[in-house]
Amino acid sequence: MNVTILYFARIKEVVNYSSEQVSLPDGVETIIALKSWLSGRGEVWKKLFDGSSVVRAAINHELVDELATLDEGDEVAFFPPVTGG
Amino acid sequence: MNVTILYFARIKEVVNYSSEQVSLPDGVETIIALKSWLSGRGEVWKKLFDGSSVVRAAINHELVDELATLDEGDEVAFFPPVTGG
Amino acid sequence: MAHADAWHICVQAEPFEVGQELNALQQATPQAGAIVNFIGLVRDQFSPSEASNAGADNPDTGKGSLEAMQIEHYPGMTEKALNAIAQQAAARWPLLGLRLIHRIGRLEAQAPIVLVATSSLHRQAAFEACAFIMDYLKTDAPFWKKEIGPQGEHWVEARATDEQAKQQWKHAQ
Amino acid sequence: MAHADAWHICVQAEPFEVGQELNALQQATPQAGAIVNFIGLVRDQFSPSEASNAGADNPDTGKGSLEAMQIEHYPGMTEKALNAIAQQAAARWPLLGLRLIHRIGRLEAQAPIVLVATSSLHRQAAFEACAFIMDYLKTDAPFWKKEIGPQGEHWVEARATDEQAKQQWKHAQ
Repeated sequence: MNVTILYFARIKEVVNYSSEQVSLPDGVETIIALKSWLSGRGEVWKKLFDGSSVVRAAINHELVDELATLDEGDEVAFFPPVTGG
Repeated sequence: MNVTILYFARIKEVVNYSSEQVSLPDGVETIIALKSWLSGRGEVWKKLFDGSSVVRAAINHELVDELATLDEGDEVAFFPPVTGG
Repeated sequence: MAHADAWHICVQAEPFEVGQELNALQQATPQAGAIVNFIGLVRDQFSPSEASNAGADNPDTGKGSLEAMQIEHYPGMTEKALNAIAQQAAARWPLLGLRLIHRIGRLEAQAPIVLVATSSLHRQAAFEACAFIMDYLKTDAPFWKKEIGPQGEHWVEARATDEQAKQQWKHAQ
Repeated sequence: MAHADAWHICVQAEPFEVGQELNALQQATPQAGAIVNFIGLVRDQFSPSEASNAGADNPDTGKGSLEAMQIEHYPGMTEKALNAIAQQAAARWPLLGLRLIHRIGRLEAQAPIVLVATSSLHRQAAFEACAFIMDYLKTDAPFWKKEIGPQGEHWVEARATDEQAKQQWKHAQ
Protein backbone atom coordinates (compact mmCIF):
# COMPACT_ATOMS: atom_id res chain seq x y z
CA MET A 1 0.00 0.00 0.00
CA ASN A 2 1.34 3.41 -1.01
CA VAL A 3 0.75 6.48 1.14
CA THR A 4 2.12 10.00 1.31
CA ILE A 5 3.37 11.15 4.70
CA LEU A 6 3.69 14.83 5.67
CA TYR A 7 5.55 16.16 8.70
CA PHE A 8 5.02 19.56 10.32
CA ALA A 9 6.63 21.95 12.78
CA ARG A 10 9.00 20.44 15.34
CA ILE A 11 8.53 16.96 13.88
CA LYS A 12 9.52 18.11 10.41
CA GLU A 13 12.73 19.49 11.88
CA VAL A 14 13.43 16.34 13.90
CA VAL A 15 13.01 13.88 11.03
CA ASN A 16 14.32 16.31 8.44
CA TYR A 17 11.51 15.48 6.01
CA SER A 18 8.55 17.61 5.04
CA SER A 19 6.97 14.86 2.95
CA GLU A 20 7.69 11.45 1.50
CA GLN A 21 5.94 8.71 -0.41
CA VAL A 22 6.27 5.25 1.08
CA SER A 23 5.27 1.70 0.15
CA LEU A 24 4.04 0.02 3.29
CA PRO A 25 4.60 -3.71 3.84
CA ASP A 26 1.58 -5.92 4.45
CA GLY A 27 0.23 -5.60 7.97
CA VAL A 28 0.97 -1.88 8.30
CA GLU A 29 -2.62 -0.72 8.06
CA THR A 30 -3.19 1.63 10.99
CA ILE A 31 -1.64 4.80 12.36
CA ILE A 32 -0.11 2.92 15.27
CA ALA A 33 1.35 0.28 12.95
CA LEU A 34 2.77 3.03 10.74
CA LYS A 35 4.37 4.70 13.75
CA SER A 36 5.85 1.38 14.78
CA TRP A 37 7.17 0.71 11.26
CA LEU A 38 8.71 4.21 11.02
CA SER A 39 10.35 3.70 14.44
CA GLY A 40 12.41 0.95 12.84
CA ARG A 41 14.28 3.55 10.79
CA GLY A 42 16.58 4.46 13.66
CA GLU A 43 17.10 6.32 16.89
CA VAL A 44 15.55 9.66 15.86
CA TRP A 45 12.38 7.94 14.65
CA LYS A 46 12.17 5.65 17.65
CA LYS A 47 12.43 8.59 20.06
CA LEU A 48 9.82 10.53 18.09
CA PHE A 49 7.19 7.83 18.45
CA ASP A 50 8.12 6.44 21.89
CA GLY A 51 5.32 8.33 23.59
CA SER A 52 7.56 10.84 25.38
CA SER A 53 5.93 13.63 23.39
CA VAL A 54 2.50 13.85 21.82
CA VAL A 55 2.38 13.22 18.06
CA ARG A 56 -0.97 13.86 16.42
CA ALA A 57 -2.00 12.23 13.17
CA ALA A 58 -4.35 13.18 10.34
CA ILE A 59 -5.54 11.10 7.38
CA ASN A 60 -6.69 13.06 4.35
CA HIS A 61 -6.96 16.28 6.43
CA GLU A 62 -9.00 14.74 9.26
CA LEU A 63 -7.59 14.35 12.76
CA VAL A 64 -7.59 10.64 13.64
CA ASP A 65 -6.64 8.44 16.56
CA GLU A 66 -4.04 5.68 16.70
CA LEU A 67 -6.39 2.95 15.53
CA ALA A 68 -7.50 4.70 12.33
CA THR A 69 -6.92 2.55 9.26
CA LEU A 70 -4.98 3.48 6.16
CA ASP A 71 -6.06 3.08 2.54
CA GLU A 72 -4.14 3.10 -0.71
CA GLY A 73 -3.25 6.67 -1.70
CA ASP A 74 -3.99 8.24 1.67
CA GLU A 75 -2.29 11.43 2.77
CA VAL A 76 -1.07 10.90 6.32
CA ALA A 77 0.30 13.75 8.43
CA PHE A 78 2.20 13.76 11.72
CA PHE A 79 2.47 16.90 13.78
CA PRO A 80 2.71 18.19 17.36
CA PRO A 81 -0.32 19.57 19.21
CA VAL A 82 -1.41 22.71 17.39
CA THR A 83 -0.59 26.20 18.70
CA GLY A 84 -2.41 28.65 16.45
CA GLY A 85 -4.61 31.59 17.33
CA MET B 1 -35.85 69.97 53.60
CA ASN B 2 -35.07 71.13 50.06
CA VAL B 3 -34.19 68.65 47.32
CA THR B 4 -33.88 68.71 43.55
CA ILE B 5 -35.82 66.06 41.66
CA LEU B 6 -34.95 64.96 38.12
CA TYR B 7 -37.14 62.87 35.83
CA PHE B 8 -35.96 60.88 32.83
CA ALA B 9 -37.25 59.07 29.76
CA ARG B 10 -40.85 57.89 29.88
CA ILE B 11 -41.33 59.34 33.36
CA LYS B 12 -40.22 62.78 32.25
CA GLU B 13 -42.85 62.67 29.51
CA VAL B 14 -45.57 61.42 31.87
CA VAL B 15 -45.08 64.07 34.55
CA ASN B 16 -44.07 66.74 32.08
CA TYR B 17 -41.14 67.85 34.22
CA SER B 18 -37.45 67.29 33.63
CA SER B 19 -36.46 68.80 36.98
CA GLU B 20 -37.87 70.71 39.89
CA GLN B 21 -36.83 71.98 43.29
CA VAL B 22 -39.18 71.08 46.12
CA SER B 23 -39.48 71.84 49.84
CA LEU B 24 -40.48 68.65 51.57
CA PRO B 25 -42.73 68.73 54.63
CA ASP B 26 -41.49 67.12 57.85
CA GLY B 27 -41.69 63.34 57.76
CA VAL B 28 -40.84 63.01 54.06
CA GLU B 29 -37.34 61.66 54.56
CA THR B 30 -37.10 58.54 52.39
CA ILE B 31 -37.59 57.65 48.73
CA ILE B 32 -40.81 55.82 49.50
CA ALA B 33 -42.14 58.76 51.51
CA LEU B 34 -41.23 61.09 48.65
CA LYS B 35 -43.09 58.87 46.17
CA SER B 36 -46.10 58.87 48.44
CA TRP B 37 -45.99 62.65 48.86
CA LEU B 38 -45.67 63.18 45.07
CA SER B 39 -48.62 60.81 44.50
CA GLY B 40 -50.78 63.37 46.29
CA ARG B 41 -50.36 65.75 43.36
CA GLY B 42 -53.01 64.00 41.28
CA GLU B 43 -53.98 61.12 39.07
CA VAL B 44 -50.91 61.12 36.83
CA TRP B 45 -48.55 61.05 39.81
CA LYS B 46 -50.57 58.48 41.66
CA LYS B 47 -50.54 56.13 38.68
CA LEU B 48 -46.81 56.66 38.22
CA PHE B 49 -45.97 55.52 41.72
CA ASP B 50 -48.73 52.90 42.23
CA GLY B 51 -46.36 50.01 41.53
CA SER B 52 -47.85 49.08 38.15
CA SER B 53 -44.53 49.96 36.50
CA VAL B 54 -41.02 49.94 37.91
CA VAL B 55 -39.65 53.35 38.89
CA ARG B 56 -36.00 53.39 39.87
CA ALA B 57 -34.51 56.07 42.11
CA ALA B 58 -31.05 57.56 42.53
CA ILE B 59 -29.76 59.95 45.16
CA ASN B 60 -26.75 62.03 44.18
CA HIS B 61 -26.03 59.75 41.19
CA GLU B 62 -26.19 56.49 43.14
CA LEU B 63 -28.94 53.94 42.57
CA VAL B 64 -30.86 53.49 45.83
CA ASP B 65 -33.75 51.44 47.12
CA GLU B 66 -37.07 52.65 48.51
CA LEU B 67 -35.84 52.99 52.07
CA ALA B 68 -32.87 55.23 51.27
CA THR B 69 -32.98 58.47 53.28
CA LEU B 70 -32.88 62.00 51.93
CA ASP B 71 -30.71 64.86 53.10
CA GLU B 72 -30.92 68.60 52.59
CA GLY B 73 -29.73 69.53 49.10
CA ASP B 74 -29.84 66.01 47.67
CA GLU B 75 -30.33 65.45 43.95
CA VAL B 76 -33.01 62.78 43.60
CA ALA B 77 -33.78 61.17 40.23
CA PHE B 78 -36.69 59.00 39.12
CA PHE B 79 -36.42 56.92 35.97
CA PRO B 80 -37.56 53.67 34.35
CA PRO B 81 -35.27 50.62 34.21
CA VAL B 82 -32.31 51.51 31.99
CA THR B 83 -32.06 50.33 28.37
CA GLY B 84 -28.63 51.40 27.14
CA GLY B 85 -26.01 49.41 25.30
CA MET C 1 -1.66 50.17 32.89
CA ALA C 2 1.60 51.51 31.51
CA HIS C 3 -0.10 54.21 29.45
CA ALA C 4 -2.46 56.80 30.81
CA ASP C 5 -4.60 56.50 27.69
CA ALA C 6 -4.98 52.74 28.05
CA TRP C 7 -8.21 53.51 29.97
CA HIS C 8 -10.70 55.53 28.02
CA ILE C 9 -14.36 55.96 28.98
CA CYS C 10 -16.53 58.41 27.10
CA VAL C 11 -20.17 59.43 26.54
CA GLN C 12 -20.52 61.28 23.27
CA ALA C 13 -22.95 62.26 20.52
CA GLU C 14 -20.30 61.90 17.81
CA PRO C 15 -19.79 58.66 15.88
CA PHE C 16 -16.69 56.61 16.62
CA GLU C 17 -14.45 54.80 14.17
CA VAL C 18 -14.04 51.23 15.38
CA GLY C 19 -10.72 50.58 13.66
CA GLN C 20 -9.27 53.76 15.13
CA GLU C 21 -10.43 52.89 18.64
CA LEU C 22 -8.99 49.38 18.46
CA ASN C 23 -5.68 50.65 17.08
CA ALA C 24 -5.49 53.17 19.91
CA LEU C 25 -6.10 50.46 22.50
CA GLN C 26 -3.56 48.17 20.89
CA GLN C 27 -0.92 50.89 20.82
CA ALA C 28 -1.61 51.85 24.43
CA THR C 29 -1.19 48.23 25.57
CA PRO C 30 1.79 46.84 23.64
CA GLN C 31 2.03 43.77 25.89
CA ALA C 32 -1.47 42.65 24.88
CA GLY C 33 -1.96 39.20 23.42
CA ALA C 34 -5.74 39.47 23.16
CA ILE C 35 -8.20 42.23 22.41
CA VAL C 36 -11.93 41.59 22.56
CA ASN C 37 -14.38 44.11 21.25
CA PHE C 38 -18.15 44.44 21.41
CA ILE C 39 -20.10 46.77 19.13
CA GLY C 40 -23.79 47.37 19.78
CA LEU C 41 -25.70 48.66 16.76
CA VAL C 42 -29.09 50.26 16.16
CA ARG C 43 -31.17 47.46 14.67
CA ASP C 44 -33.32 48.23 11.68
CA GLN C 45 -36.46 46.76 13.29
CA PHE C 46 -38.49 47.82 16.32
CA SER C 47 -37.68 45.74 19.36
CA PRO C 48 -40.50 43.50 20.60
CA SER C 49 -42.72 45.16 23.19
CA GLU C 50 -43.69 43.61 26.49
CA ALA C 51 -47.19 42.16 26.26
CA SER C 52 -48.44 44.53 28.94
CA ASN C 53 -47.33 47.48 26.88
CA ALA C 54 -48.05 46.34 23.34
CA GLY C 55 -49.79 48.99 21.37
CA ALA C 56 -50.24 51.28 24.33
CA ASP C 57 -48.50 54.16 22.66
CA ASN C 58 -48.60 53.01 19.11
CA PRO C 59 -50.31 50.16 17.28
CA ASP C 60 -47.16 49.57 15.27
CA THR C 61 -44.74 48.90 18.12
CA GLY C 62 -43.06 45.55 17.93
CA LYS C 63 -42.84 45.48 14.17
CA GLY C 64 -42.01 47.57 11.15
CA SER C 65 -38.81 49.23 10.15
CA LEU C 66 -36.99 51.56 12.45
CA GLU C 67 -35.69 54.92 11.28
CA ALA C 68 -33.65 56.01 14.25
CA MET C 69 -33.02 55.68 17.93
CA GLN C 70 -32.99 58.55 20.40
CA ILE C 71 -30.76 57.90 23.41
CA GLU C 72 -31.23 59.90 26.60
CA HIS C 73 -28.95 59.67 29.61
CA TYR C 74 -28.39 61.16 33.06
CA PRO C 75 -25.32 63.38 32.75
CA GLY C 76 -23.10 63.06 35.78
CA MET C 77 -24.52 59.75 36.92
CA THR C 78 -23.72 58.04 33.62
CA GLU C 79 -20.00 58.73 33.82
CA LYS C 80 -19.89 57.56 37.44
CA ALA C 81 -21.77 54.37 36.61
CA LEU C 82 -19.49 53.54 33.67
CA ASN C 83 -16.38 54.17 35.75
CA ALA C 84 -17.71 51.99 38.55
CA ILE C 85 -18.39 49.15 36.10
CA ALA C 86 -14.91 49.47 34.60
CA GLN C 87 -13.36 49.38 38.07
CA GLN C 88 -15.26 46.24 38.96
CA ALA C 89 -14.00 44.57 35.77
CA ALA C 90 -10.42 45.68 36.44
CA ALA C 91 -10.61 44.29 39.98
CA ARG C 92 -11.79 40.94 38.68
CA TRP C 93 -9.61 40.40 35.58
CA PRO C 94 -6.00 41.36 34.73
CA LEU C 95 -6.87 43.99 32.13
CA LEU C 96 -4.17 46.01 30.41
CA GLY C 97 -6.56 48.53 28.95
CA LEU C 98 -10.16 49.37 28.16
CA ARG C 99 -12.13 51.54 25.78
CA LEU C 100 -15.78 52.16 26.58
CA ILE C 101 -17.70 54.59 24.38
CA HIS C 102 -21.47 55.09 24.51
CA ARG C 103 -23.23 57.43 22.15
CA ILE C 104 -26.23 59.62 22.98
CA GLY C 105 -28.74 61.63 20.95
CA ARG C 106 -30.30 60.60 17.66
CA LEU C 107 -28.71 57.60 15.93
CA GLU C 108 -29.83 56.27 12.57
CA ALA C 109 -30.59 52.59 11.93
CA GLN C 110 -27.40 50.49 11.77
CA ALA C 111 -25.33 53.15 13.52
CA PRO C 112 -23.01 51.92 16.29
CA ILE C 113 -24.30 52.80 19.77
CA VAL C 114 -21.68 51.38 22.08
CA LEU C 115 -18.15 50.05 21.89
CA VAL C 116 -16.44 48.07 24.64
CA ALA C 117 -12.90 46.86 23.99
CA THR C 118 -10.74 45.04 26.50
CA SER C 119 -7.04 44.28 26.26
CA SER C 120 -5.27 41.53 28.18
CA LEU C 121 -2.40 39.07 27.98
CA HIS C 122 -4.72 36.13 27.34
CA ARG C 123 -8.07 35.74 25.68
CA GLN C 124 -10.17 34.46 28.57
CA ALA C 125 -9.76 37.62 30.66
CA ALA C 126 -10.45 39.84 27.67
CA PHE C 127 -13.59 37.89 26.68
CA GLU C 128 -15.03 37.69 30.18
CA ALA C 129 -14.32 41.30 31.11
CA CYS C 130 -15.89 42.55 27.87
CA ALA C 131 -19.06 40.49 28.40
CA PHE C 132 -19.19 41.51 32.08
CA ILE C 133 -18.96 45.21 31.24
CA MET C 134 -21.77 44.92 28.69
CA ASP C 135 -23.99 42.98 31.10
CA TYR C 136 -23.51 45.58 33.84
CA LEU C 137 -23.87 48.49 31.45
CA LYS C 138 -27.24 47.09 30.37
CA THR C 139 -28.61 47.19 33.92
CA ASP C 140 -26.62 49.85 35.80
CA ALA C 141 -25.84 52.72 33.43
CA PRO C 142 -28.59 55.36 33.11
CA PHE C 143 -29.31 55.32 29.39
CA TRP C 144 -32.78 55.07 27.85
CA LYS C 145 -33.59 54.32 24.24
CA LYS C 146 -36.57 55.52 22.26
CA GLU C 147 -37.23 53.90 18.90
CA ILE C 148 -38.51 56.12 16.10
CA GLY C 149 -40.31 54.77 13.03
CA PRO C 150 -42.54 56.09 10.26
CA GLN C 151 -45.67 55.61 12.36
CA GLY C 152 -44.50 56.79 15.72
CA GLU C 153 -42.04 56.26 18.51
CA HIS C 154 -41.83 54.28 21.70
CA TRP C 155 -39.51 53.72 24.63
CA VAL C 156 -37.63 50.45 24.58
CA GLU C 157 -38.63 48.12 27.40
CA ALA C 158 -35.97 46.78 29.75
CA ARG C 159 -35.49 43.05 29.21
CA ALA C 160 -35.58 40.60 32.10
CA THR C 161 -32.80 38.62 30.40
CA ASP C 162 -30.44 41.56 30.90
CA GLU C 163 -30.95 41.45 34.65
CA GLN C 164 -30.42 37.68 34.58
CA ALA C 165 -27.19 38.07 32.61
CA LYS C 166 -25.87 40.41 35.28
CA GLN C 167 -26.91 38.11 38.12
CA GLN C 168 -24.91 35.25 36.62
CA TRP C 169 -21.67 37.13 37.31
CA LYS C 170 -22.55 37.22 41.01
CA HIS C 171 -22.86 33.45 41.16
CA ALA C 172 -19.75 32.82 39.03
CA GLN C 173 -16.52 32.47 40.98
CA MET D 1 -27.10 34.85 5.81
CA ALA D 2 -28.63 37.34 3.42
CA HIS D 3 -25.31 38.23 1.83
CA ALA D 4 -22.88 35.77 0.34
CA ASP D 5 -19.97 37.69 1.81
CA ALA D 6 -21.37 37.56 5.32
CA TRP D 7 -19.23 34.42 5.79
CA HIS D 8 -15.56 34.96 5.20
CA ILE D 9 -12.82 32.53 6.22
CA CYS D 10 -9.27 33.09 5.09
CA VAL D 11 -5.67 31.99 5.72
CA GLN D 12 -3.26 34.63 4.51
CA ALA D 13 0.25 36.02 4.91
CA GLU D 14 -0.90 39.60 4.39
CA PRO D 15 -1.87 41.86 7.30
CA PHE D 16 -5.54 42.66 7.78
CA GLU D 17 -7.08 45.98 8.73
CA VAL D 18 -9.40 45.41 11.70
CA GLY D 19 -11.64 48.40 11.05
CA GLN D 20 -12.11 47.38 7.43
CA GLU D 21 -12.99 43.79 8.36
CA LEU D 22 -15.53 44.89 10.95
CA ASN D 23 -17.11 47.38 8.57
CA ALA D 24 -17.39 44.67 5.93
CA LEU D 25 -19.09 42.32 8.39
CA GLN D 26 -21.43 45.05 9.57
CA GLN D 27 -22.42 45.96 6.02
CA ALA D 28 -22.96 42.32 5.08
CA THR D 29 -25.27 41.80 8.09
CA PRO D 30 -27.45 44.92 8.28
CA GLN D 31 -29.85 43.27 10.74
CA ALA D 32 -27.06 42.84 13.30
CA GLY D 33 -27.50 44.27 16.76
CA ALA D 34 -24.22 42.92 18.12
CA ILE D 35 -20.77 42.32 16.72
CA VAL D 36 -18.08 40.71 18.85
CA ASN D 37 -14.50 40.63 17.70
CA PHE D 38 -11.39 38.89 18.96
CA ILE D 39 -7.89 39.91 17.88
CA GLY D 40 -4.92 37.71 18.80
CA LEU D 41 -1.59 39.53 18.73
CA VAL D 42 2.06 38.49 18.72
CA ARG D 43 3.20 39.22 22.27
CA ASP D 44 6.50 40.98 22.77
CA GLN D 45 7.76 38.32 25.23
CA PHE D 46 8.58 34.65 24.80
CA SER D 47 5.80 32.41 26.06
CA PRO D 48 6.63 30.33 29.12
CA SER D 49 8.07 26.90 28.25
CA GLU D 50 6.86 23.66 29.74
CA ALA D 51 9.20 22.54 32.51
CA SER D 52 10.08 19.42 30.56
CA ASN D 53 11.26 21.47 27.65
CA ALA D 54 12.81 24.46 29.34
CA GLY D 55 16.16 25.27 27.88
CA ALA D 56 16.27 22.20 25.67
CA ASP D 57 16.73 24.23 22.52
CA ASN D 58 17.77 27.47 24.01
CA PRO D 59 18.71 28.60 27.52
CA ASP D 60 16.81 31.80 26.96
CA THR D 61 13.39 30.34 26.25
CA GLY D 62 10.71 31.51 28.60
CA LYS D 63 12.05 35.03 28.95
CA GLY D 64 13.48 37.90 27.01
CA SER D 65 12.00 39.98 24.26
CA LEU D 66 10.54 38.42 21.18
CA GLU D 67 11.37 39.70 17.71
CA ALA D 68 8.93 37.77 15.59
CA MET D 69 6.73 34.75 15.28
CA GLN D 70 6.88 32.26 12.43
CA ILE D 71 3.55 30.53 11.80
CA GLU D 72 3.42 27.28 9.88
CA HIS D 73 0.22 25.53 8.85
CA TYR D 74 -1.04 22.50 6.93
CA PRO D 75 -2.49 23.85 3.68
CA GLY D 76 -5.67 22.05 2.76
CA MET D 77 -6.38 20.75 6.23
CA THR D 78 -6.34 24.23 7.77
CA GLU D 79 -9.16 25.54 5.59
CA LYS D 80 -11.25 22.43 6.26
CA ALA D 81 -10.68 22.68 10.00
CA LEU D 82 -11.65 26.37 10.09
CA ASN D 83 -14.77 25.73 8.03
CA ALA D 84 -15.77 22.86 10.29
CA ILE D 85 -15.36 25.05 13.39
CA ALA D 86 -17.43 27.83 11.80
CA GLN D 87 -20.16 25.36 10.90
CA GLN D 88 -20.30 24.04 14.45
CA ALA D 89 -20.66 27.60 15.74
CA ALA D 90 -23.39 28.40 13.18
CA ALA D 91 -25.29 25.25 14.18
CA ARG D 92 -25.18 26.25 17.83
CA TRP D 93 -25.88 30.01 17.72
CA PRO D 94 -28.03 32.19 15.42
CA LEU D 95 -25.17 33.92 13.66
CA LEU D 96 -25.81 36.40 10.86
CA GLY D 97 -22.20 36.47 9.70
CA LEU D 98 -18.61 35.63 10.52
CA ARG D 99 -15.12 36.76 9.61
CA LEU D 100 -12.25 34.46 10.49
CA ILE D 101 -8.78 35.41 9.30
CA HIS D 102 -5.58 33.68 10.40
CA ARG D 103 -2.19 34.86 9.25
CA ILE D 104 0.78 32.64 8.42
CA GLY D 105 4.49 33.24 7.84
CA ARG D 106 6.71 35.66 9.73
CA LEU D 107 4.88 38.17 11.94
CA GLU D 108 6.65 40.86 13.94
CA ALA D 109 6.01 41.47 17.65
CA GLN D 110 2.63 43.15 18.26
CA ALA D 111 1.32 42.19 14.82
CA PRO D 112 -2.22 40.78 14.69
CA ILE D 113 -2.26 37.01 14.11
CA VAL D 114 -5.92 36.14 14.07
CA LEU D 115 -9.25 37.91 13.82
CA VAL D 116 -12.60 36.32 14.65
CA ALA D 117 -15.69 38.50 14.33
CA THR D 118 -19.25 37.30 14.85
CA SER D 119 -22.46 39.12 14.03
CA SER D 120 -25.83 38.38 15.57
CA LEU D 121 -29.10 39.98 16.63
CA HIS D 122 -28.17 39.89 20.31
CA ARG D 123 -24.93 40.03 22.21
CA GLN D 124 -24.97 36.67 23.98
CA ALA D 125 -24.85 34.65 20.75
CA ALA D 126 -22.11 36.86 19.32
CA PHE D 127 -19.98 36.63 22.49
CA GLU D 128 -20.36 32.90 22.92
CA ALA D 129 -19.81 32.00 19.27
CA CYS D 130 -16.68 34.15 19.10
CA ALA D 131 -15.19 32.54 22.24
CA PHE D 132 -16.20 29.07 21.01
CA ILE D 133 -14.50 29.58 17.65
CA MET D 134 -11.29 30.74 19.33
CA ASP D 135 -11.31 27.81 21.77
CA TYR D 136 -11.75 25.29 18.95
CA LEU D 137 -9.26 27.03 16.69
CA LYS D 138 -6.65 26.72 19.46
CA THR D 139 -6.99 22.94 19.59
CA ASP D 140 -8.30 21.82 16.17
CA ALA D 141 -6.75 24.02 13.49
CA PRO D 142 -3.30 22.91 12.25
CA PHE D 143 -1.19 25.99 12.95
CA TRP D 144 2.17 25.94 14.74
CA LYS D 145 4.01 28.94 16.14
CA LYS D 146 7.73 29.37 16.47
CA GLU D 147 9.02 32.28 18.53
CA ILE D 148 12.12 34.06 17.31
CA GLY D 149 14.31 36.21 19.58
CA PRO D 150 17.80 37.67 19.58
CA GLN D 151 19.28 34.50 21.11
CA GLY D 152 17.42 31.83 19.21
CA GLU D 153 14.05 30.41 18.43
CA HIS D 154 11.72 27.77 19.82
CA TRP D 155 8.42 26.17 19.07
CA VAL D 156 5.52 27.30 21.26
CA GLU D 157 4.19 24.54 23.51
CA ALA D 158 0.52 23.64 23.40
CA ARG D 159 -1.19 24.69 26.63
CA ALA D 160 -3.34 22.28 28.62
CA THR D 161 -5.68 25.17 29.43
CA ASP D 162 -6.59 25.43 25.74
CA GLU D 163 -7.80 21.83 25.70
CA GLN D 164 -9.76 22.47 28.90
CA ALA D 165 -11.37 25.56 27.39
CA LYS D 166 -12.60 23.48 24.47
CA GLN D 167 -13.90 20.69 26.71
CA GLN D 168 -16.05 23.15 28.62
CA TRP D 169 -18.19 23.72 25.52
CA LYS D 170 -19.01 20.01 25.43
CA HIS D 171 -20.38 20.12 28.97
CA ALA D 172 -22.23 23.41 28.48
CA GLN D 173 -25.87 23.21 27.43
